[in-house]
Amino acid sequence: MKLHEYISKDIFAKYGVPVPKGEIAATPEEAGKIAKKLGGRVVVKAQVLVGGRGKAGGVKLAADPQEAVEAAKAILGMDIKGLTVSKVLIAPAVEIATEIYLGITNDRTARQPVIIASAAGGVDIEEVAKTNPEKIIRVHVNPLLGVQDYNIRDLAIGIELDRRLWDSFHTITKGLWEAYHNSDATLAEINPLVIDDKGQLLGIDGKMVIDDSALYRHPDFEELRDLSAEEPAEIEARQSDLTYIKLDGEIGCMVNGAGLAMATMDIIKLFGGEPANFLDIGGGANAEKVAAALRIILSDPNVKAVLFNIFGGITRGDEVAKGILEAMDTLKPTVPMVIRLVGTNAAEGRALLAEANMITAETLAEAAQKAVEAAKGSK
Amino acid sequence: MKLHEYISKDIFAKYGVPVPKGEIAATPEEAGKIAKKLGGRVVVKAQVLVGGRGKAGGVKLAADPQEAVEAAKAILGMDIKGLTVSKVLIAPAVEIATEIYLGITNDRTARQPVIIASAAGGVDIEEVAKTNPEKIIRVHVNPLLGVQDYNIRDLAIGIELDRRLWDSFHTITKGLWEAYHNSDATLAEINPLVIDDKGQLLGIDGKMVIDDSALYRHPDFEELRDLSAEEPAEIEARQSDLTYIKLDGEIGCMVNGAGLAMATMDIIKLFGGEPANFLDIGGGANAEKVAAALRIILSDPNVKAVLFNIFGGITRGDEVAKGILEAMDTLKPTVPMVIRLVGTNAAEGRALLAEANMITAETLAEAAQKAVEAAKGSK
Amino acid sequence: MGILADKNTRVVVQGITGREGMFHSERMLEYGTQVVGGVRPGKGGEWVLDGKVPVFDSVKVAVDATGADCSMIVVPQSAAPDAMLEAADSGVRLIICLTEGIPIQDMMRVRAYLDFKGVQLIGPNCPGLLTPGQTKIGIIPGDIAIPGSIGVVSRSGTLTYEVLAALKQVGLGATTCVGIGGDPVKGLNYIDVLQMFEDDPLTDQVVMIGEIGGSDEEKAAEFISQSMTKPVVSFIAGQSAPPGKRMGHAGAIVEGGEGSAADKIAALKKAGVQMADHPEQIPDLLRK
Amino acid sequence: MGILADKNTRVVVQGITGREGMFHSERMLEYGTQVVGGVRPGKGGEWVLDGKVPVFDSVKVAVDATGADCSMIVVPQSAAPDAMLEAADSGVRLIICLTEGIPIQDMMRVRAYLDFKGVQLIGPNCPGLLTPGQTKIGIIPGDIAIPGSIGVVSRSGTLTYEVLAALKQVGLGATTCVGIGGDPVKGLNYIDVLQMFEDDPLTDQVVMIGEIGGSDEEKAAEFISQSMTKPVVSFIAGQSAPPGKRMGHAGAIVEGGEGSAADKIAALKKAGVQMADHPEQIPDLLRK
Repeated sequence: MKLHEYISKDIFAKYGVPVPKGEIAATPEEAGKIAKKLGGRVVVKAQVLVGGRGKAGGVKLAADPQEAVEAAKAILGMDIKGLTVSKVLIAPAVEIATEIYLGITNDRTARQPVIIASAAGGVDIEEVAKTNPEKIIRVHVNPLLGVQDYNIRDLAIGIELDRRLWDSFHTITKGLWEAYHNSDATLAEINPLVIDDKGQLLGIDGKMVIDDSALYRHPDFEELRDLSAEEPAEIEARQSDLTYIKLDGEIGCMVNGAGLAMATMDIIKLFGGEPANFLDIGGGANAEKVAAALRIILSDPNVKAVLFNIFGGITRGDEVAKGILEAMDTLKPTVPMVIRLVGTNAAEGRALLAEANMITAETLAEAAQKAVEAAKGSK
Repeated sequence: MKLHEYISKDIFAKYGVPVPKGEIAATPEEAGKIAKKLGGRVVVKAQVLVGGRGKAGGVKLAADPQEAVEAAKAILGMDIKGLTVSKVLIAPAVEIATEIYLGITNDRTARQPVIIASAAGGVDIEEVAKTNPEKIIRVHVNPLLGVQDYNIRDLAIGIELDRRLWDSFHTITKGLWEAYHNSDATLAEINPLVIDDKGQLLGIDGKMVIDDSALYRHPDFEELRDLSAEEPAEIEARQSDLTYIKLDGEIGCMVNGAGLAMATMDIIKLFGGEPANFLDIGGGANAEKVAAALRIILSDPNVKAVLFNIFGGITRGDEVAKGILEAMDTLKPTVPMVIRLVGTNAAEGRALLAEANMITAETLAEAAQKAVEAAKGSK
Repeated sequence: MGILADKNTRVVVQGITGREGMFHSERMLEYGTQVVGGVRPGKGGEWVLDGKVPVFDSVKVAVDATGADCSMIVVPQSAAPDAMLEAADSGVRLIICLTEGIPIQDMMRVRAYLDFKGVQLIGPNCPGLLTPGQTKIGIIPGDIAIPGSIGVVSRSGTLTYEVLAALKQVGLGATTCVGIGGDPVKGLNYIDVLQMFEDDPLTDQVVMIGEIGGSDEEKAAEFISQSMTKPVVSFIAGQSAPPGKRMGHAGAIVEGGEGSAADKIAALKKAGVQMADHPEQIPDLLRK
Repeated sequence: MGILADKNTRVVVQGITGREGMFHSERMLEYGTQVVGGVRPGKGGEWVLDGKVPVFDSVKVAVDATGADCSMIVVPQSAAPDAMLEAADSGVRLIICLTEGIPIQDMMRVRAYLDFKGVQLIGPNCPGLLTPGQTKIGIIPGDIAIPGSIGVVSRSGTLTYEVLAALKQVGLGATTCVGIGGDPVKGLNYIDVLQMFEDDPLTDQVVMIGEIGGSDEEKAAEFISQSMTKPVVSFIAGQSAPPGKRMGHAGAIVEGGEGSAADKIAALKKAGVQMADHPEQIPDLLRK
């Protein structure tokens, strides 16, 4: 789960990272008031959970409160990569001398957290990683030890940071580590961490991504979730504990298991169709969950046929069949439905479905072919 | 550094261990007021940093405030194993059904913290350890992991604790662990941890010992130090960063290094003398420290002779000689002094001391013999 | 005899009294797996599954009483890290953790500790393993595979069943099927299992099933080209998936590439691996 | 050539710019020890000791630049745990930590990590080691010992010097003298060093110096009786000491006995060790 810039920076500040004291506004008037309170030049920044807002015009400098109102007016409501801006952050403008990158993430290969720093921070950091990899310093942290002072010194040495800033860099990196660790983040990033015109380190932009699997112990984050950044169907799916991603095709898919769901999409494409979605009902799905899944699939008007591919393991064929029958009773779908049911309690499931008007298939290839044909027929 | 019962229990309570809510009194009147406030039967307990106070009469039950005043009167000022009682703890009396032992200490052999529990808690726990070792359950904690839930379950299973108390035991053990870990304790102990007449777990007596080496990061503990429990000379020694233990003999010793100090005491005894003290001036001792050490040794009226045994390594012979000369200038000692100076800068040191009226020796055996003779001569 | 486990493997099930624990333990008993005990703190002394399996309060007690050498974990998400650490300290040599949704920072700590103790882990969030005709530890349906000479390793769940069933359809069987799970930090990885199959005299060919994301398949490709003599057939799921969600700059810097199906397929082909277009094609690509 | 270190051992000194760091590094250089670098964060690039020794900002940088394989630590108490962990990650194989006063809980964590990394530690709170005629790493005065065939291991500081000087007095020399330090949790213990002396072809006899407290000497006695063929002579300091301060019940339960001199002497005698009444008697007890 991604956190907005202003929330991430609030968390960083709580752990001792110096950040410019900004406030959030949802209207141009609020933006003007905040700018007045802050005094001096401010920066007005769109709060959207997507990168590249600067290039999209979502960040503007304002010399006075009136300009801040204008800037907020321009940015609020703006569409950035499909997301509508509903909030802006107003913060004092900072004179930037140097831009540093500082981030912590999980290195799955090393199975350790890794802290990454670069003296060439800023928006082009990924480009730097490709063209000048030696400018990217990585320091791994043993997960049983947590960050140690020498880890932080290794970073400061690596980016050749001015020694007068080592103490401040230590405080910031330690704070960022605590934010990362205590929040169960998969990413905690300050970019840029600037040296301002007074020679002080200051975190200008911040980003955090929280491990979805850890949200059960961070109910406070769940409340902060920005639903505007998600498809309504995806939100509904998450509430039913389903994984759903909307795509552009015409064949709706309901599969148990992410790998099999992707393989099902692949084979639909192989036989000339286009999947309308990725949908994993997970392991041990019951009738209720299956009904919710079908409702979500059918809410997509592009769907011309639905393919069920259920290989029973934890999931039981009879439970899935019951869910399909229930959902069909309520939804009365008009599109053709192709079903392939194998594995645990598949026979019982097939028996239940015998009365329903569904196309059945034995193999995955057969199921995909029939779904593609059915979708063409129902156009 | 040992902490008093009431301080230990305050710390435990901070970490969620249920303890009877008691208060501390320095006079019988205060004790009466507290007993009145608590209501009902109370227990009046001497706060001394030594075991066996119960058997010494330092713990009394009182049925009402008047009895509490009497009990406090009897206990305050009492001498328990050489320590004078200056404070009593007044706490509600608890009906005890079962006594459990629960303690955490450092197992130096395993190089891990170990949690110890026994269903046969109470004052005779050490006896239990000898006669019924199977009743003592030990669970080691990996120092890189910290205590885990299964560690605590292993303890509860081991002492066959009523399952209804597992949750409460978990909270208490976790709290005790945090007290131990966050305070840099070498011992955190609840004995007894009782099951009261309502079937609840309650920590009746508590003890903590803090790692002296870690006090630098716990200035709050340093303020709590009970100087009444220590010899004034030992306090002075600690303030000068010296290790001094008063003994009953007549030959004062000043040695660098604990092992050599003990070996020096041993050889004094071997040649028929008795050491008056253990004193380690540590490594790299300077003149000032040496002067403080000599002042402490000479403050003991039993001292009939002083033996200096300095083997220079970090400690430099010339620095030691300077300190001795300075101290002799101020103190004008009347007892004979035997000095053996070898190792780093020993020649320079010997040159400095040549004018002072001191008996010199080459070997340790020679030094000890001369000190024993000198002490006999000066009686 | 398969790699990792055979009919002599003695299994305790942590979380046996839960709904899934009971369901799958019963399937395992039916299959012939030696489920010698279950663990549920606070329920030690009870017997479950028609009185066939004793329940213990801790893994240590269970191992002492039953001589188990393997633990299967089906406890809830929040209890799983503790359960793995407990198993690691109990004396079992192999842990199979089915639980999904374990936070990655927890898993990094657990894995570091398990490495320290020298205990093997399969999973978490995995279907477990199946040694056809001998033992199944996990949730892979037993009737979809027959004994044979093919080693199967996969980080997908039901997709693996698909492949096993397709093999059985044409009379092909497996030595062992290992579902390593798809979590970013886990126990055994492709390379570990590929090495075991390479060393196993009964395994003639290997099927490796992968999916998009991460770079495990690329690393496996490198390993195959350098260290494997046995033929490998593979399928990568997710060729039709849109570019995945990104994890900010640091993720891209650390992972390097995007973990796309195209990259993985190219790497495996270069390593001499035969690639299937869809799972049911796999039997055709195996040398008969 | 001694155990653990010889004239080819390349040493970096962590904390070289401090008072003690400078003093002892200079003594070590005089003795012939290869002090190839020093570490002091923030002072990298400087040169110390008459321009003979370069200073680096980190151990890793120092090791990369100098090829050091050993680090000696003389940093303040509060910086020492970090310094040991840093050294363990830098690639040196041996760490000698002189710093005293390190909290025991810190040391338990550090030692667990060092074991995990497979790095050897001597100390903390120790005088270090001396391989007479070849190298000294630590604070043992170089001129009090000569090369010979006796291995010396001790957990005391100056008492060790006493013994070395007594040996030299009668013309006896040492292969290596290891001061393991007296802290409750440390790196190498008696048994580790005794095993090295047993395995060392140049060591004929061993002197072990102990003191009251703990049970390390008792464990060493057991090891000697079971695993050592070379003669051992020992002295235990503290026979005249009053019973030590107690650590509450838990300490007594864990440690068992009191660690008295009498217990230790009895255990060592039973193991066939020759016991000296005082340090200067040791030379008489060695086989000439």
